[in-house]
Amino acid sequence: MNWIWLHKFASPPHAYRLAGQLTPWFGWPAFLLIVTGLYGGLVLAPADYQQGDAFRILYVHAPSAWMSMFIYGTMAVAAAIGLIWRIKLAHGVAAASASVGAWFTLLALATGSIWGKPMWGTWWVWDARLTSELIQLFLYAGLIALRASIEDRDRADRAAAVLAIVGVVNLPIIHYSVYWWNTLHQGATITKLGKPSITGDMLWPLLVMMVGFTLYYGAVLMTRLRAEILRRERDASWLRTELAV
Amino acid sequence: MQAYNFAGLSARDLHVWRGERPVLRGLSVDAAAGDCIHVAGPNGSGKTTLLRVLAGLLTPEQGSVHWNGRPISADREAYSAALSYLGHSDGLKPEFTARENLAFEVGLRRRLDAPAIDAALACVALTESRDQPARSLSAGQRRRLAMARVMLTGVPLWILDEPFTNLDHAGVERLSEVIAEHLDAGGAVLIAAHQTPAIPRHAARRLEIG
Amino acid sequence: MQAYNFAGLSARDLHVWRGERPVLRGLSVDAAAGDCIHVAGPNGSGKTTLLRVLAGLLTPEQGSVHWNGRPISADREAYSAALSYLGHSDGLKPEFTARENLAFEVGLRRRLDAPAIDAALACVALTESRDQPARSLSAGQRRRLAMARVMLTGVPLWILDEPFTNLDHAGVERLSEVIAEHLDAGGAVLIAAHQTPAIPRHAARRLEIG
Amino acid sequence: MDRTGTADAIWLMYRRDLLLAFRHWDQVAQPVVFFAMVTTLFPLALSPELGELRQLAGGVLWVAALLAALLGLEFLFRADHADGTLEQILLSGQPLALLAIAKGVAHWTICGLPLVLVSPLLAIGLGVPMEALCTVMLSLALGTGILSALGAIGAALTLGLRRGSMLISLLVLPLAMPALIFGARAIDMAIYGDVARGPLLLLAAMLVLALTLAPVAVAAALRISAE
Amino acid sequence: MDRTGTADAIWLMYRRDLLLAFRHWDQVAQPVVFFAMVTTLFPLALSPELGELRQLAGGVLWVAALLAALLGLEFLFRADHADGTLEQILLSGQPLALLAIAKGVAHWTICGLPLVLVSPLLAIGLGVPMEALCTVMLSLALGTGILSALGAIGAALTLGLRRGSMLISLLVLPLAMPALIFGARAIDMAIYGDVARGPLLLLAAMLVLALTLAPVAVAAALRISAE
Ligand code: HEM
Ligand SMILES: Nc1ncnc2c1ncn2[C@@H]1O[C@H](COP(=O)(O)OP(=O)(O)OP(=O)(O)O)[C@@H](O)[C@H]1O
Ligand SMILES: Nc1ncnc2c1ncn2[C@@H]1O[C@H](COP(=O)(O)OP(=O)(O)OP(=O)(O)O)[C@@H](O)[C@H]1O
Ligand SMILES: [Mg+2]
Ligand SMILES: [Mg+2]
Repeated sequence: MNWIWLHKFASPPHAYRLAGQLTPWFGWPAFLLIVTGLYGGLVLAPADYQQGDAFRILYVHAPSAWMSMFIYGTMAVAAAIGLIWRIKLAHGVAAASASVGAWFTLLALATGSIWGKPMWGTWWVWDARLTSELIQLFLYAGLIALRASIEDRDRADRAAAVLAIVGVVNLPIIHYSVYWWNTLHQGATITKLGKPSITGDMLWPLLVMMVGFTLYYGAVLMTRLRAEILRRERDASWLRTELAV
Repeated sequence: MQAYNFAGLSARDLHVWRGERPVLRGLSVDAAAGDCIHVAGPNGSGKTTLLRVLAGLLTPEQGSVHWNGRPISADREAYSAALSYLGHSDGLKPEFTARENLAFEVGLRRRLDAPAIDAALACVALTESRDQPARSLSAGQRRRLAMARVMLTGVPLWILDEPFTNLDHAGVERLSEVIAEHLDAGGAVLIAAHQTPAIPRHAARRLEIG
Repeated sequence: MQAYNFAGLSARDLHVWRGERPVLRGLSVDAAAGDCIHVAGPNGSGKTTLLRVLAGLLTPEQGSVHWNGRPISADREAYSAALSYLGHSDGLKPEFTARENLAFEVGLRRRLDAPAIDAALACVALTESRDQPARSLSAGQRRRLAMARVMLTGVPLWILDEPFTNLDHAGVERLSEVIAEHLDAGGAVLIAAHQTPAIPRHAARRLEIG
Repeated sequence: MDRTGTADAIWLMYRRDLLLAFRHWDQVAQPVVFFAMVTTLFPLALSPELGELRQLAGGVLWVAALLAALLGLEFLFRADHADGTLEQILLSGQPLALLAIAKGVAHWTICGLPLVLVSPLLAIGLGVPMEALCTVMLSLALGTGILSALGAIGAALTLGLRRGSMLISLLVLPLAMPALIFGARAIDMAIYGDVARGPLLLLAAMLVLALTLAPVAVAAALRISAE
Repeated sequence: MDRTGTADAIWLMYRRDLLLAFRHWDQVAQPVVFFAMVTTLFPLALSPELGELRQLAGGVLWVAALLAALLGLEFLFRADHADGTLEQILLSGQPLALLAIAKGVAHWTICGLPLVLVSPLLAIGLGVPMEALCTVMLSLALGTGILSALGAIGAALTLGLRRGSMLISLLVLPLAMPALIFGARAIDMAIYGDVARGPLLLLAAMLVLALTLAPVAVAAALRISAE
């Protein structure tokens, strides 16, 4: 049943217009939220009692780290839909997500290690969460590399889809094993120190930032989608009428 | 000679894109028992593409391929088991001898014994180089070996992409005769070729594309 | 059209063994300016082997190949620079486009500019797929591209192993015409083929082996 | 004419790949030699300041095995793809997932098993005590199995692409890291005399999971790559 | 019609190989990512303590770089061999040894140089102090150069064999051992604050030697493999 609805929704002309209409509805709120979030985080929120202002990078770090996982999930689901019901649009979503996700992961890593310098006195420690974030970056890298290595777009889509699904099955295993590994060598203590005990007026900018980032992702997705549709529907008749306007 | 019974192959309104450009747009084919279809067309017109779609190696953007009335996607295994495909590449293991190549590749599909293999090799005149690794066979000898594989599978539907390439006169005649016998037995054959194949006792139906 | 001047190719009493068995035993060939030699013989008779020996890719157990009176082993580079070889395999980079394939492979031998390349591509009717990676070209299109490479090198001696494979009628005629022009210009051509090539204005001398 | 039973087909495919491998018997030795080299290489590169190797044994053995197994992977399907026999296999009318298992197992027999068999020697070379050797072998046996399964997916996906081996590593290494962690850990525990049941059980669980999921993924990937 | 000058031919060959590599930008990134992954494997397999890792840093970095460089090697000639372009190159009438150099240098630009450039990041990850970073880069620069030269020989010899990548490793690794030892040593010394002139000079000497001998050997090997 539901996939009939899916097909209808995913009919290129419909999706193209919808994406076009939605873009601003994602874009502007994302912009506003991120601005307020940053303002709240960098200016309004009180300095952390033990970390001083260093902790403020959390407002970029945590949301991007969170996005890195959220996007991988979305991508895997989209890939599965595309693979099973042969809906190219879903592949479009997956394709668009991969690079965005990779960038957020990179951002989490970068901000994290910038944070680590004052906190732990070194740019990098093999803390469980950091390590699993790093492995996640590798997963993204693999996906992007695979996609880019295959010329035929259709094949690239489906190959990447298989990989994304395999990856999402493994993700929990990876996270679990890394934590287990880290707690074995009492390295975990590191993360204990310096985690700010988040109070209310520290928390709301964080949440605002998270919502902002998510919306931003939505906006990017929509624009990337339209590009994908344009590329895939090349000489479709509806496009000619659509673009003639 | 065994007689096959099958309703036949029918492809409806196939659309296939390769890269940025449409190769097949709305093409239809039908092949019943005893049919020999000659797929003709200039270089790059889409013969190989069509044959690969019919063999189920390539899924068309649009359109459907039916075997005995059922879409081939419904039961890939059953369909594959009913056809034998010979592409531009011979599909031989360079390290294996002629005999081993047949033993393994045909063995996957049906039980067969050494005599059957040697008979097939004799039929394509490869008897004296049957224990030579395929790597060291000449282009034409390799093509003959690939053809022997098709013969041995004993399936109703043959899909041959330029099977006469690299064959000498004797080879061409031998192959035509083999195809004729397959048709006599009630099999169906699709042949992509630039010259009209001269099949004894049978007239090839010409399918012009591009 | 440039005129070549060269004394010619002459191979004396070639003996070549492949594996356990002799393929060429005491064979001799001579090719002077304007000669078109058709190497004929059944599958596995040794055509490819002979051509590879003449191209200097294979060293015979016995016998010698002379170019302009000097043994080719004396100065490999000079000899290689004077010949162009087309084997069973097309020798194209799958990931390079048609244009790039020519630019690099021919570029190694002589200076040439984009117009020259496009002209050659137009000559083999590949103009509209000239920016397509060779991998995605059809079998015949690949053969045409390989042929364009031979044309562009502008060397006196062409050694072609079944150049007409996979070509459609138009392609065969085009190629024959190209060969004819090369002969007019005083070049020499050796062709291995199963059908006698119909070269306009020139009679191919038949060399039967095996 | 009677069709070949699925069981026979699987067995045939297995024999075929083994035969192909032994045609170049030297190649069968390669993963082992590579394994041995990396293991011996590593101590050479270490600074003399370091205490005894023993603490590193687990990690070194596993990293070496991981890489040795990875290098072999590319050849799981590539040759078949290049010479067109893969198409014939796809069209053989046998269930592809099962044939994939056959090929995977064959690959393990060629690349994985030998590693397991020589590992005790190298382990001793790294100063691993006798009583830990069977844990070493067990953890590597499970690990190489997981690798062959995961690797098969990578190999099938990267079929016919340039730089296959490199790309495969990129796809497979992240997925294989859990196995690495537990495997190396199991050896460490054994070296320090504890019972390594926990990690080993986890490895076994991963292997089961991989064996159930991989064939389907591989079959799908092969169909995609053959287009 | 004027023949291409040797210099032009070399330059063209160099550009050709670069273009082939950059045809997919990601493939240039692959050795780097592989390098990064292998480096991550060790902490996972050994221990997350930076203190302990620091002692291993030199060895780990070098082994990882060695393997990354090796993996790329296979593609130096194999693709050309497979699609028949190698024959065309042999017949191009240009001095083969020089073309070989061009290909070797191109390979280093693609596989070696990026490793050198990212090595500081990974070194930091392994707890290498800032002031040792330039030694790290220098030793790896020399090392990857040596590897490309040695590797080219291996690649040419193993041309057309299945399992090329693995066989190459087996041929090249022993030859590369000295480089590995001195390179890793240099890094260790730098980590402990000494000046690493000695090992570095030795590395430089090895590089010069390799660069003079390799091209001839490669040319010979290529002719053999092409028959
Ligand atoms: C390369 C360095 C780092 C990486 C890759 C990293 C990774 C992550 C990840 C994946 C998350 C999301 C966790 C979740 O959503 O449950 C996160 C959140 C967080 N990280 Fe980091 N981190 C790094 C460095 C740091 C440092 C140095 C600190 C502070 C000393 C820190 C403190 C936090 C906090 C407070 C959060 C949000 C609250 C929470 O989820 O616990 N991180 N980081
Ligand atoms: N390495 C080898 N070992 C044994 N026999 C070989 C080897 N290489 C080639 N041969 C044999 O040498 C003979 C000549 O091969 P060649 O390719 O020259 O034939 P050909 O005339 O080109 O045939 P075709 O018309 O099919 O291309 C063949 O019979 C082949 O089986
Ligand atoms: N991946 C691709 N990208 C772009 N074009 C492609 C791709 N694959 C095939 N083509 C084009 O599809 C067309 C059909 O190719 P196909 O091999 O079916 O032709 P063909 O009829 O078999 O030609 P030939 O007679 O030479 O074998 C060709 O023009 C080819 O250039
Ligand atoms: Mg074709
Ligand atoms: Mg021949």
